[in-house]
Amino acid sequence: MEPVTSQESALDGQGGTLEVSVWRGTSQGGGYQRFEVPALENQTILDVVSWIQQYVDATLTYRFACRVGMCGSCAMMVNGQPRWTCRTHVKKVLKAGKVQIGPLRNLPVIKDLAADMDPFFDKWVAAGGAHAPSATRDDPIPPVDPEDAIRVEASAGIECINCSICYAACDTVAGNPDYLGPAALQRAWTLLNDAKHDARDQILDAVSGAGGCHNCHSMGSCTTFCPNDLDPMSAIAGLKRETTRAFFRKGRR
Amino acid sequence: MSYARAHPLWLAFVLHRVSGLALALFLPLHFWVLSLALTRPERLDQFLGFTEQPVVKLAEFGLIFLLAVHMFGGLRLMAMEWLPWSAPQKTLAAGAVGVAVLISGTFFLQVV
Amino acid sequence: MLDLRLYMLQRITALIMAPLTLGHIAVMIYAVQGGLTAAEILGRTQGSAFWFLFYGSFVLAVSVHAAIGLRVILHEMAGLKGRSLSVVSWGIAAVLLAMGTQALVAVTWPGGAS
Amino acid sequence: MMQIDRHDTDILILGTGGAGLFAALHAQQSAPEGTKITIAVKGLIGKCGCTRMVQGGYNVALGGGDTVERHFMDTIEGGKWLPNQDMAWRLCEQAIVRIRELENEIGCFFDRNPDGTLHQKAFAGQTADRTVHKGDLTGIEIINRLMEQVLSRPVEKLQEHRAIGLIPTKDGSALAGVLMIDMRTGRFRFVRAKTVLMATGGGPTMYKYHTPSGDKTMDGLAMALRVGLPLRDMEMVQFHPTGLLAGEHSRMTGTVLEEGLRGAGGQLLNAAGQRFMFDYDAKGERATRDVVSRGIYAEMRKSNDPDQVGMFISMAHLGPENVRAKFRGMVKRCEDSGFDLAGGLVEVVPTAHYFMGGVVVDVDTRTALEGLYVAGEDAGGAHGSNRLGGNGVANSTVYGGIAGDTMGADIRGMAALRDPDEEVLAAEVARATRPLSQAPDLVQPLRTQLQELMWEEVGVMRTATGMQRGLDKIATIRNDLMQVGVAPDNLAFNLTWHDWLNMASLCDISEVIAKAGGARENSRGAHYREDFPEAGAMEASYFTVAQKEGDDINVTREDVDFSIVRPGESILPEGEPETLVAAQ
Ligand SMILES: Cc1cc2nc3c(=O)[nH]c(=O)nc-3n(C[C@H](O)[C@H](O)[C@H](O)COP(=O)(O)OP(=O)(O)OC[C@H]3O[C@@H](n4cnc5c(N)ncnc54)[C@H](O)[C@@H]3O)c2cc1C
Ligand code: HEM
Ligand code: SF4
Ligand code: F3S
Ligand code: FES
Repeated sequence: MEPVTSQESALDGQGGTLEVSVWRGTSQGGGYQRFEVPALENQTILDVVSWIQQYVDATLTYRFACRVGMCGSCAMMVNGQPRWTCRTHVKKVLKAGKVQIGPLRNLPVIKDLAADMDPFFDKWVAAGGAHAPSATRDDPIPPVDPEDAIRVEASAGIECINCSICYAACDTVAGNPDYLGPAALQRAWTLLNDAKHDARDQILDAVSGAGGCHNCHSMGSCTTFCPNDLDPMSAIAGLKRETTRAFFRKGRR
Repeated sequence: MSYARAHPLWLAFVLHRVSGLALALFLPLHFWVLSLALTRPERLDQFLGFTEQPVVKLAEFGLIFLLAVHMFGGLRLMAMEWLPWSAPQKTLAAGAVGVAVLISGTFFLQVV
Repeated sequence: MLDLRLYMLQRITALIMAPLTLGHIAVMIYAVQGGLTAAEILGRTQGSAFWFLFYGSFVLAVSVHAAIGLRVILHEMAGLKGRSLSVVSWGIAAVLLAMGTQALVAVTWPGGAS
Repeated sequence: MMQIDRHDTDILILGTGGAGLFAALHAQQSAPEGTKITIAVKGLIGKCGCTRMVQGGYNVALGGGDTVERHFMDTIEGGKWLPNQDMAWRLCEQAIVRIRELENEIGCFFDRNPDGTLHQKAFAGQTADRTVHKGDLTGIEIINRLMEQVLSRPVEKLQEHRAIGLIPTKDGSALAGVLMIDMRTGRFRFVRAKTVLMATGGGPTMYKYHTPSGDKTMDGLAMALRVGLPLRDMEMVQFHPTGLLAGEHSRMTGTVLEEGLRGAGGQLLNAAGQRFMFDYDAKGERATRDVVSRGIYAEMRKSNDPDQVGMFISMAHLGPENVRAKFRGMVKRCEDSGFDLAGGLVEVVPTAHYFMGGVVVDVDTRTALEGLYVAGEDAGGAHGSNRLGGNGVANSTVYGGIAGDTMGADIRGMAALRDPDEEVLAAEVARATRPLSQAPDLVQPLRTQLQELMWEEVGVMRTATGMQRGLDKIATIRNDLMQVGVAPDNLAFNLTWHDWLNMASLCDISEVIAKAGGARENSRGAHYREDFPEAGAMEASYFTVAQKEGDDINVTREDVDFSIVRPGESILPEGEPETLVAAQ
């Protein structure tokens, strides 16, 4: 990533407008439509999309909430790459004054740039991604050594904002609709390493089925594109390692 | 769109898949040729003679090269999956294997 | 469509094949360098229990390994799934095993062609 | 007229912030077997709202010298004696249970000390290290874990369903259900429920600079106002001193640069490159939010260069590498939008952050309307005139849980669903469809005008004349909005229609803010009157209550009930130190 260190105009020599193609359509199909958008300083892709909806085409649909990379609801394909649009500066992606924006890959489209994220979250749950308590609100909070190797491993993926960018980047997901995908598996890995989690054996089962971690080809696109610099690929490798270990412990089942 | 994913790990995956696929297509052929030794020895000799031709020879060696690529790729993959190395270590290992493949490959091609 | 069992099978067969492949390549280099002819090679392998086991395990392993590998590719790139995927995968394994066995016999059975 | 889908449930929850999600979990635990629970939310479950955006953390007294009493006293004094004391007490007391629930049952990872205990730090205005956190992304951790729990339970999920009207029964004695728009299809859906929790999270996004997420537009309070409920403390808008200034067209503008930057020694500079905060307060940049906000605002006024809007935050003197390491997330966020926080200057402005005002509720979240409960930022009372950093998410999770428990218990005594007043239902549909029969026009310029005027006239510093001007302008803008149309041919996921509805809610509540601001003739906490700069006698503290009567908004004053502690007194034991926080 090239650091952006100054505030100079994003668009020197672009003649003041951006040529933006935006995907329009529904689950029934659609195509790209071109818009001219005034080029401004400090402009993000989300700003570009918002401007089109607010000033040119009132029916353009997209999704955002937090505006600062915390909620993970604004991800789209920008020039073919999955990105969080609220934190993607136009300058970073502009190619000869042009940019192409489409709905997130590997998920059904609802309308225009808004994808249906349900399959992503269904898989999050299917991977065993919800904490199972080993204590109650009446018990004291257990001490946890922050330097403990297992806690460090668990913490590595904790800051996932479930933006689905890794899911969109992964070609295995594209080819294998049952594959749980990087984010859900990373969550499973975190829970497997969470000393407080009470259903650790179930996790190994949940990630060993037909859509499980063993489908991952270590393509690493998840890790390459994660906007939060998380590393789902290594988390998935961890799951493969633990399931392999369990396989030899238990013998063939 | 493919440039979007053109990063080293993805390319390694593609290489592994292409080599695996090519091997899987080539292997039955190889088996068939060998089995000629049993059924029609003279055809085998013919064939082996045929393989002396440079083009065919190159193809054969290409396939052996593929086998090496696929094998090292597979070993790299299993190392990534099972050995709890840090990311830089894995990159190093993959790099080292890549270099090894290259050297052994060229060496091999030189010998024959 | 890989579950833990297929995954393990594919990795185990890969691990079996790795030394075998290296061995095979080494033999070939040695043979080519030594200027051995096909007949000379066959003369050494035919009737040898060692080479029978060597190539036999390779044939077994590769049939399983390649069938699983192609199964994944067929699912991801050709959209095959369910029964048809299983049938095709088993078919591939069977064909490879059959052809491999034939070659194995030719190369290592005593009294094969020389 | 548009067709309305009818739908029934037992317990309906609006919103999936800390309050909504906790209510769903607790309702499931406390309601009788077979109770149907439905969650309806304007965005995606757990991905919208402000709880997710919580950075600093969660206030809870967990010993080490800190006590519920101390937390309570800080809350009352921070709120300048205006909080409802019973609510504040319950907040402080239950926060302890809730944090254990979050750690033990929900599975949150909060940061630890080397000895394994929870790490706690102090926000400005606290007398103990009290704030539990997960780095500076505490909200993501809390909401992700809650979201998983709710997603994996058999709760009915109506995502991208926007509530637009609370529909009472014919006699007006109780709530029958909620009218919403299924945003994805653009169709109306009326959901009947025995109990409804409103947890739509307020959100002062009618200001030119604001921090809350884009889905929050005061819909809940506007609905409560229309159904005739009393709203309290409506003049109390908290400004965060350091919002990013990235230009009017950018959604990044107004988003928070975290408090910790100033805590760590960050300096505020004016255009001439000089520090100015010591002109306003002896604590300089480390003074409380309201003080620093006013300092920046006053300094902005002095500047007469139209191209120079905000002030600057500077960190470079602490060493760019050091800053980069310590505030990695913030530095990266600024970098993504084109600013160099570690080594350069970043332009900042005060930004509307939190809304202390809200619906009048009792300590069990019940409202004056049977069947309606309110929790979280939509409910008024717990914070008085100022919310302490870290009390916001404690409030929403504590009271969300209480709401779930209360609804689960109350529902046992409610035999049947209630039938709606069809006239109100039709009126609400007519209100929402109004723009669809008018000539299409742009909504955004009106939003810009509203935000500009609220910032100028009803913002960080207020006067009677300014607020009156503000009221006039709000009326004009509302009239203009009523003339603006939205093309009706494609209502599926039509954001512009929702922008129009957002504007309607914002106009309604802006008016209440300005009126309540006029009714408070002193300066307390977040509310600062240049024409009444004194705080007034604490013993004579009153809070404002706004209610709609006919087409008018009436604002009255009610005396604060000092049910636990009186001004000048303390419930801390004799001889307790003033503060437990080591001086910086
Ligand atoms: C940037 C930022 C940082 C903060 N940091 C802290 C902090 O460090 N510590 C702290 O204690 N507090 C902090 N707060 C305040 C805290 O976030 C809030 O006090 C608290 O989270 C509010 O919770 P809630 O559940 O009431 O509302 P929210 O979490 O905002 O949730 C509201 C929900 O209602 C939904 N909704 C809105 N309108 C409708 C409608 N019409 N129909 C259906 N659903 C609707 C929304 O989509 C959302 O799901 C911060 C706030 C912000 C903005
Ligand atoms: C010699 C040692 C070998 C090793 C170590 C090895 C290793 C591997 C591994 C680890 C995989 C899994 C790849 C993934 O999941 O992404 C794989 C896939 C595959 N292998 Fe091998 N293999 C070997 C030999 C062979 C041979 C001889 C063939 C051909 C007959 C073959 C054909 C395949 C195929 C078709 C795949 C599927 C590729 C894919 O999924 O992309 N392999 N191999
Ligand atoms: S791992 Fe990264 S890319 Fe994937 S969902 Fe989480 S934050 Fe997004
Ligand atoms: S991109 Fe996909 S294949 Fe594995 S390493 Fe990441 S999940
Ligand atoms: S809008 Fe929340 S991550 Fe972009």
